[in-house]
Amino acid sequence: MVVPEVLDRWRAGIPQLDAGNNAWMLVSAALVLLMTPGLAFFYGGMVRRKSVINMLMMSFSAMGTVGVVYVLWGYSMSFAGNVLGGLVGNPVTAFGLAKLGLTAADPNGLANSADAGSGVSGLAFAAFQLTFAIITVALISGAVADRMKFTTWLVFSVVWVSVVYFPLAHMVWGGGLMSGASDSLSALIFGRGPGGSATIAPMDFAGGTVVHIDAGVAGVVLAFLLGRRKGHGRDPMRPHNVPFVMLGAGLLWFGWFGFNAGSAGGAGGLAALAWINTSTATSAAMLGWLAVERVLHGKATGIGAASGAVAGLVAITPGAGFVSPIGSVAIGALAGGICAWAIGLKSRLGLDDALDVGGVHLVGGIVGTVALGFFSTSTGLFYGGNADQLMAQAIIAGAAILFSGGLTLAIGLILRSTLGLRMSEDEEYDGDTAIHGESAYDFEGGTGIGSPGVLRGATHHQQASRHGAPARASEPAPESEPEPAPEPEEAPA
Amino acid sequence: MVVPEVLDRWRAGIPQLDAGNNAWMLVSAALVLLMTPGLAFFYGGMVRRKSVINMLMMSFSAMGTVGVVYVLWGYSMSFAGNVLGGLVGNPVTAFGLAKLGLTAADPNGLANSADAGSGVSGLAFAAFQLTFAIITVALISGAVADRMKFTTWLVFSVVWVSVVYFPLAHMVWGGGLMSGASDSLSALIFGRGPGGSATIAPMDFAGGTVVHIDAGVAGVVLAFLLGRRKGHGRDPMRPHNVPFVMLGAGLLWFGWFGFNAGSAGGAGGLAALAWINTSTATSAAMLGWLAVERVLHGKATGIGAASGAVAGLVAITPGAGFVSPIGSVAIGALAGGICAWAIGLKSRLGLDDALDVGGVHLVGGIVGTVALGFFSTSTGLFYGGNADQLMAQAIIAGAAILFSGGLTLAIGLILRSTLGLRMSEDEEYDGDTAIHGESAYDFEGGTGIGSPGVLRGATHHQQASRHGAPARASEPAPESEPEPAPEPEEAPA
Amino acid sequence: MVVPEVLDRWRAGIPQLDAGNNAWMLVSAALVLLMTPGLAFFYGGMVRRKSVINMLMMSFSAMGTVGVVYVLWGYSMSFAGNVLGGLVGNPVTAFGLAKLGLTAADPNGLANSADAGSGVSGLAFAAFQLTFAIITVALISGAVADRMKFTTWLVFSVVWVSVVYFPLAHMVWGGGLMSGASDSLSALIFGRGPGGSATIAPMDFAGGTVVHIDAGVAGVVLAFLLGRRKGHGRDPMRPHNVPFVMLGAGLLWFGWFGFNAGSAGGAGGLAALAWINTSTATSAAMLGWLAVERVLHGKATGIGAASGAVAGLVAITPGAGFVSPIGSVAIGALAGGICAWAIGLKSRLGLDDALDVGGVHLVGGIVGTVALGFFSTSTGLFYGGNADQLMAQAIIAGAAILFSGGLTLAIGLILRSTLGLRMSEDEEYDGDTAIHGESAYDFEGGTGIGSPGVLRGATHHQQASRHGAPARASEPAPESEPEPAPEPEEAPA
Amino acid sequence: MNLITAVIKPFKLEDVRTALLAHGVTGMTVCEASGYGRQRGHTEVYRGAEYTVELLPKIRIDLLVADEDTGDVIDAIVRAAWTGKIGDGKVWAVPVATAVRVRTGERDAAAI
Amino acid sequence: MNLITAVIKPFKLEDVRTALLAHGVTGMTVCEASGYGRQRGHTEVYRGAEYTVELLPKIRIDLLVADEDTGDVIDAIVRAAWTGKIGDGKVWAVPVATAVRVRTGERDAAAI
Amino acid sequence: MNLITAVIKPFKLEDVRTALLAHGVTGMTVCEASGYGRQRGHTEVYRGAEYTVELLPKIRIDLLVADEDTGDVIDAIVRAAWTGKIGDGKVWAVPVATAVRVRTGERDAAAI
Ligand SMILES: Nc1ncnc2c1ncn2[C@@H]1O[C@H](COP(=O)(O)OP(=O)(O)O)[C@@H](O)[C@H]1O
Ligand SMILES: Nc1ncnc2c1ncn2[C@@H]1O[C@H](COP(=O)(O)OP(=O)(O)O)[C@@H](O)[C@H]1O
Ligand SMILES: Nc1ncnc2c1ncn2[C@@H]1O[C@H](COP(=O)(O)OP(=O)(O)O)[C@@H](O)[C@H]1O
Repeated sequence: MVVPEVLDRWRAGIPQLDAGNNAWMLVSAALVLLMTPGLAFFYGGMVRRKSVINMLMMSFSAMGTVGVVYVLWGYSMSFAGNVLGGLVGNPVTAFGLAKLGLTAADPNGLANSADAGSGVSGLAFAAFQLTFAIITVALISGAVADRMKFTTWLVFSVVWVSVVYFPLAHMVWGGGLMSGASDSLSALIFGRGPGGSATIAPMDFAGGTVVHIDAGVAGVVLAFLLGRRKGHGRDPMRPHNVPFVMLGAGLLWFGWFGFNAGSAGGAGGLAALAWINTSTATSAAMLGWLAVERVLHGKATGIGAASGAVAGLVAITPGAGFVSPIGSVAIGALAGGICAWAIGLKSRLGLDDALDVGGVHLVGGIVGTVALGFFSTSTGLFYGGNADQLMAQAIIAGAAILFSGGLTLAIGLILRSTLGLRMSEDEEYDGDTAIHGESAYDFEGGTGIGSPGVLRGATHHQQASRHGAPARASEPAPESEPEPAPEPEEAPA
Repeated sequence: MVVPEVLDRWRAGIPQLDAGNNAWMLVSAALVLLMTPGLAFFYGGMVRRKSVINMLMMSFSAMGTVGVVYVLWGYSMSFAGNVLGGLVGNPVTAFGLAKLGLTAADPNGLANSADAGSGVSGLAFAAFQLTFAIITVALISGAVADRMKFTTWLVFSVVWVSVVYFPLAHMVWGGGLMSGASDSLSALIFGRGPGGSATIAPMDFAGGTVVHIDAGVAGVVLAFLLGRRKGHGRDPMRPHNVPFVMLGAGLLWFGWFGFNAGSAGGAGGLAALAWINTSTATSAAMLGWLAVERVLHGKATGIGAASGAVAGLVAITPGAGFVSPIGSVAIGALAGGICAWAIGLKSRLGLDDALDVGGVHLVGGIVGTVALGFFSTSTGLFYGGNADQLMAQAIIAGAAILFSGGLTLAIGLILRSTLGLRMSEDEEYDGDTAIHGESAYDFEGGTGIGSPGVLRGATHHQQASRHGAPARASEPAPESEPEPAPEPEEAPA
Repeated sequence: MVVPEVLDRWRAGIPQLDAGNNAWMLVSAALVLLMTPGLAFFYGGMVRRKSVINMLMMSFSAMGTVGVVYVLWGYSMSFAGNVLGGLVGNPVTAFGLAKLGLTAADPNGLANSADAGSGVSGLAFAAFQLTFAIITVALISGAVADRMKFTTWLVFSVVWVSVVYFPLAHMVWGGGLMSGASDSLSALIFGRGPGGSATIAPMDFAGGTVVHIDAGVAGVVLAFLLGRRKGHGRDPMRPHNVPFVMLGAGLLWFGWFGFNAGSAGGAGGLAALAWINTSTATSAAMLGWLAVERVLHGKATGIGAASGAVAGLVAITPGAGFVSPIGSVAIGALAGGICAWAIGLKSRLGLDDALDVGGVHLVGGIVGTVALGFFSTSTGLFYGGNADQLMAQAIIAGAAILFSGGLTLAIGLILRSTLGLRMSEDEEYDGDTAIHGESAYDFEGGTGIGSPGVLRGATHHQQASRHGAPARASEPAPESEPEPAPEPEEAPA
Repeated sequence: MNLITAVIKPFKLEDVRTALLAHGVTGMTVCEASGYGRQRGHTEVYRGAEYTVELLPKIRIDLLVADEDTGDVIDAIVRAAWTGKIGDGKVWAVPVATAVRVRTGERDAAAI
Repeated sequence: MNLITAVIKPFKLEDVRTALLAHGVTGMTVCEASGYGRQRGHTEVYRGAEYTVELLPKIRIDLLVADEDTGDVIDAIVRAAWTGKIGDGKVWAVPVATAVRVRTGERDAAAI
Repeated sequence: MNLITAVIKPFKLEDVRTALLAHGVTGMTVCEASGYGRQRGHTEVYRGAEYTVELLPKIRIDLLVADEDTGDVIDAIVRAAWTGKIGDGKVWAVPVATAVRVRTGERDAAAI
């Protein structure tokens, strides 16, 4: 029974679990976790056949490294205490999610929950945040496709998330410099209201700055440091699997409901608003992208539909809970159109941002963040507000760009001169077989043939020697007649 | 804290949020949204390699167009007011989801929520309904595969959803003609009970008529208007990617829990019953289809398993909350078997319903709708009822067929003589490359080779000219030795 | 309105629905259901192109057979009553989910719900459990890949789930021999506490024994009975589609949140803890596997990342709610490393456990089960406990191995001498085309060509004859010029 | 004996095979190929970059025939593969020194 | 010098290669191909429609050999590729005018 | 007339084509192939088993040329395909008895 306990605990002034809100946060966390495999396919389909595994592995390995780092010091650096003048939390305070544990007295872990007010367990809040850290790192990988050294990527993921992401999350969501708190930039610029907090607070509902601008800038900086892919501008580097790109986009759209509507912190009306706006902006952005593509190139493409959807998801992220459905249509359409145009910029800059992390996440993140100056139903210019919100949004976007850009540059330079950023030429030419010892597909092998993989002529030394059998036994393998002599494959009698 | 507010608001007679139910509706909406990409793969795997992108794009573009249209006038036409004698809602009343917005007094948007009684935000209800409109349109695309003009499809999706789907949704779920309301067909035929509503109300738990019969008929009509694919009856038009078909079926099954159990409007026992029945009917239908296939053709196929599952999902849709688990097994098995047989009909009719929208959604929808006359645990013949429910079900199915068939025919004829329904012959022969300027796969390119895509011999004019480099530079691209001279790809020092 | 009812029912001592918890169980059930298609892709990508459909079909068909069987007698055998001295429930008592139905007095079906205490509908509990039974059977299929007779697999799935799985579920979760109940093995060995139950109860949070050890042993036994694949140890049997393997791993990870966090039985802090631990252990196991691989073979592979993730998911299953996040990192890392090493054992044993069901599920399940003796925060050796828990864990693992091993051997021997376990040689050589009459991919067909599928030269007798047209009409199919004469494909005027 | 090689448009394979059957030719070996020539390819678009795909899909047929049939068979192929539009392809013949049927060890004419 | 072309059953490639190695032949070029012939294909089913797939997967090997080795190599291939069942394939030889090894520019016999 | 066949490294196709264009050769037929030879393949790893992949991807070009151009065209191909490393491939020429352009029925020299 729920009610009696709840009433008693309520009377005793103890935070109480709200199973509905907590369930929503757990679901949202799972949805956001799924976004990273989704992203892996969105990116993986866009590269050439020879490097799809490497592309997938950059996302999957981020799930490995960041997933561990987050519970160790990541949560603590984001949400526990304050060091370096509010720049970052204290990595030790809640190391290993200390203090969020369940106890007999607090069986749902609400005591130190950042979302205790809506009855969400501190562990559920941490779970949700963990998934954000993972995908932010994974997003970067699109810019460095096909050429970043894999071990360096692993190290980069750990360093970058610790030095750039956790502090930024702290500054924006942990009550730091880029929030509306009393010692924030906004309070400095716009003054403090009666409660002490800034009169105009920057708005970022679900991570336009922390996630998208952040990752977008990092991607651009790394692409710059890495240089262009071999053959860039000469070889066609067409997507090898458009359906995978669209599968990825579908999973991202699905998962993004957790990302945005989960950022409401519970399952109330605000979550519903964020849900609707997320979907609507995405739809509109897809149409916007396709329209621009049609005008510029004569065709509306599948990659365009997928990219447009992602651009819309990015752009609505900062405002999902702050705009009206019609506002979200406008933001989506704008973002789709602008990003479809912006992906052309990199060529002019001579930058090989391979899968357009800059054109989609950085530009889309900026569009969405700044658009709130116009479309925020509480403070936007189109809703009777003045230009303050617009300014606040521009400032937060600019600050995120500088912060992420500068630190990523530093990290990148250090890694370049220590581990090396770029893979060997062999690895770059050969792709997956050289980097991961694997090729993604073996469609030739075994097309309904007795002895499959014939066109690979492979021997497997290891297994063969384990069996003590000669590596290349030439026993006959007739197509469809019963064996005269008993074969080694036969089952024990 | 939740409880105090809730108690106060309850005492004040104000609708209160139920976070559990609201969370369930948000989750369900996300699940249903995922069904459309799922469907895209279910369909996309079944077409030939040359047109998989076009197939995917018909579903994705419906997510674009219908997603926008729904928040503009779709919700309003479905659920706001009454015009044309109860045929449809008023598109203006709740344009842009007006009246569902959050306010300080009603922070969860319950005031105008159709599900206020179960504490579900009006926006969550709208979100859920939005996803139904999208998938209904997307379902149609299977019938027109490989030959419908893409721009006409975009226009069709907007017109059809507005003229056919929203009115039907209004009539069945918005208290209109095909509901059990006092001015409905049923009330006319079966008389009114004490409360004024029909003594026998037609049953459609989650959209057997509104979604499946509706889309099924529309698909058949369009296939008829479009004519057969080039090469139909001569060329083998085999599925190019059976695993994609099964992936799609898996995602549909998963998403359908939102579709059916979400149609309970909350997360209570009814939702659990719908969940179980959805799963069970699907399992049974898969077995039913495989059995029929085995008998007729000697083999149980993967396409058959996927198709059977979808047939079961369709057939249990109208009755998910009205039958017992054992009833659902029976309905599923019946639907699987009947649909496996029904897909043969189109050949006899000379109709090229390419991916069997008629055989699966129309037939499955009818089976499921009519089966309630027997299996409804409250009124079915097998549970002591009389034939009234059966009649009511037959009437609702027939009415939906006539309504959707007639209007789709009209829309199709108009589009045929204006924009044209059918793509050009070039587009039909070449598929994706002609329609979308893309080919789905590039497995040849980059098989571990320095210069990938060799068998395409492509030059990219645009990028090349942007670099100011000659289109076909013949710089050497050695396989694995360090470059003697610095290459343009090198990173900045 | 929710509250008034709830208060009234609470005062009347009637179990009440908790919509939040119930929603979470419905979501969790859907997530676990998705794991089986996920597993199908995890496995399907690992086999050769020629048998991917057969691999997918083993999982999908388990969704068919077990999905039906569960509602018929499965739930009843697992959770209703006791027969054979507590070895199993009574298959008749709750046949067809009798007694879980909704009534006017109990509209949410709580009366006979095993989770009534947390306000979860009995049907939701059954739905959740149903999905466990399905995936357990599907897991086994990896061991028998490429050679088990398909009809025998269908029969096996029904028999095995009934004879092995339901009893084991009853013994562990239904208060039977392997639980901590007063007549359990543990009570016998460790004595009974004041309440009558065992002083040391074996721990299995979400199915380390019932699901993973159980399926792992069954797979090994079947692989032994079946014998090795034709060409084993000679032909390279490389994965034909590594991205599918990683897609499957992604879906498994996502779905496993339902599996483990859903096993909390509600959406409270325990579910949140299980969520976090599930994610963290998986991340750590991926890293562990990749590290071992890197050391042993010089490369970190995509298959390794996917396999490591699954090993982590398996290993954290028994302890998800019993260990701390740091404990979960340790368990994950251990499991990843040990399983990466354990998959080599089968070659030494000459066993063709094709996709390493033993190396991953059996070994991972044992690691996770036994690790609780060390890492359980309540009773583990590392947290001040004594060795009792460790012993209890070893006993439960051993008992599960013996129980599943013995019965699977018996079933397998009977099936071998009746239906036959192994497919015909033709089927084994040709794979899908012989077994299911299908080939998975047709990438040659229709590469932007008018008449696709040319390299198959297929005629379809059936369709052709239905049209009454000659099977191989040689009408010209010009590439892109308008037809002079009206074609049969033309639309009706 | 000659080896006739025909490079044709893919959708003509069925017609060519039918024509060959009419000449009593039942065996042949077929490959996918791509061709450069006068016929132009198509353009693809990818995120703002346009690619010209110049290689066109073709089918290559290899066929052993007796000397006396060579002329007829070539004519039959040419007739069946003809559409009159650029890109119809080429057929050529090369003299063969010896041929063997693996199954029987039969040589030359008997091996066809 | 001759160009030997062998069309064989795919699962025989390894055996043929082993046999060739025994003859000192280490280089060859291999393609996937499909064959029509006396051997029959299989049937596939798709939603109630049955298709007969008549083309069968084959492997095509092309191999330059010196005149004096031609007979032996053909025999070796035939022996290794043999199963005795329909569809074992064909082997034929065509005289080559000239051959070059790209890397060294060596000609004819030296190029093999 | 001769049929020149070139087996080259895949990434050299563009260079070879450019070189051929410079010689006025515009038509050719191209296939994917795999080669065994002196060049070594790579190793793949799959769950603890290591595989040596010995076949290497190659491109096969078939090209009809007039007798008088044969020498030049071979040289042009060899020059363009050259990297100097093992595995650069082979080029060979076979005399052709007759050739036809399907579209026009033109024969021999005119068919090229
Ligand atoms: N010189 C050649 N040698 C070999 N194949 C050729 C040659 N020229 C053309 N082809 C093949 O013939 C096909 C058709 O040639 P193309 O010049 O496009 O048309 P047409 O033969 O009708 O003039 C090409 O795609 C190519 O495969
Ligand atoms: N006349 C031919 N020219 C070229 N290839 C042929 C010819 N006849 C058969 N083949 C090839 O040889 C293969 C085997 O031929 P088939 O007639 O099936 O068996 P067999 O040679 O054992 O009688 C065919 O699949 C085809 O690839
Ligand atoms: N005797 C041969 N006949 C046909 N093709 C050959 C022969 N020898 C080599 N090749 C082809 O040439 C390619 C390169 O040969 P390889 O021996 O590796 O290098 P190189 O020619 O530089 O010595 C091989 O991959 C194969 O495709």
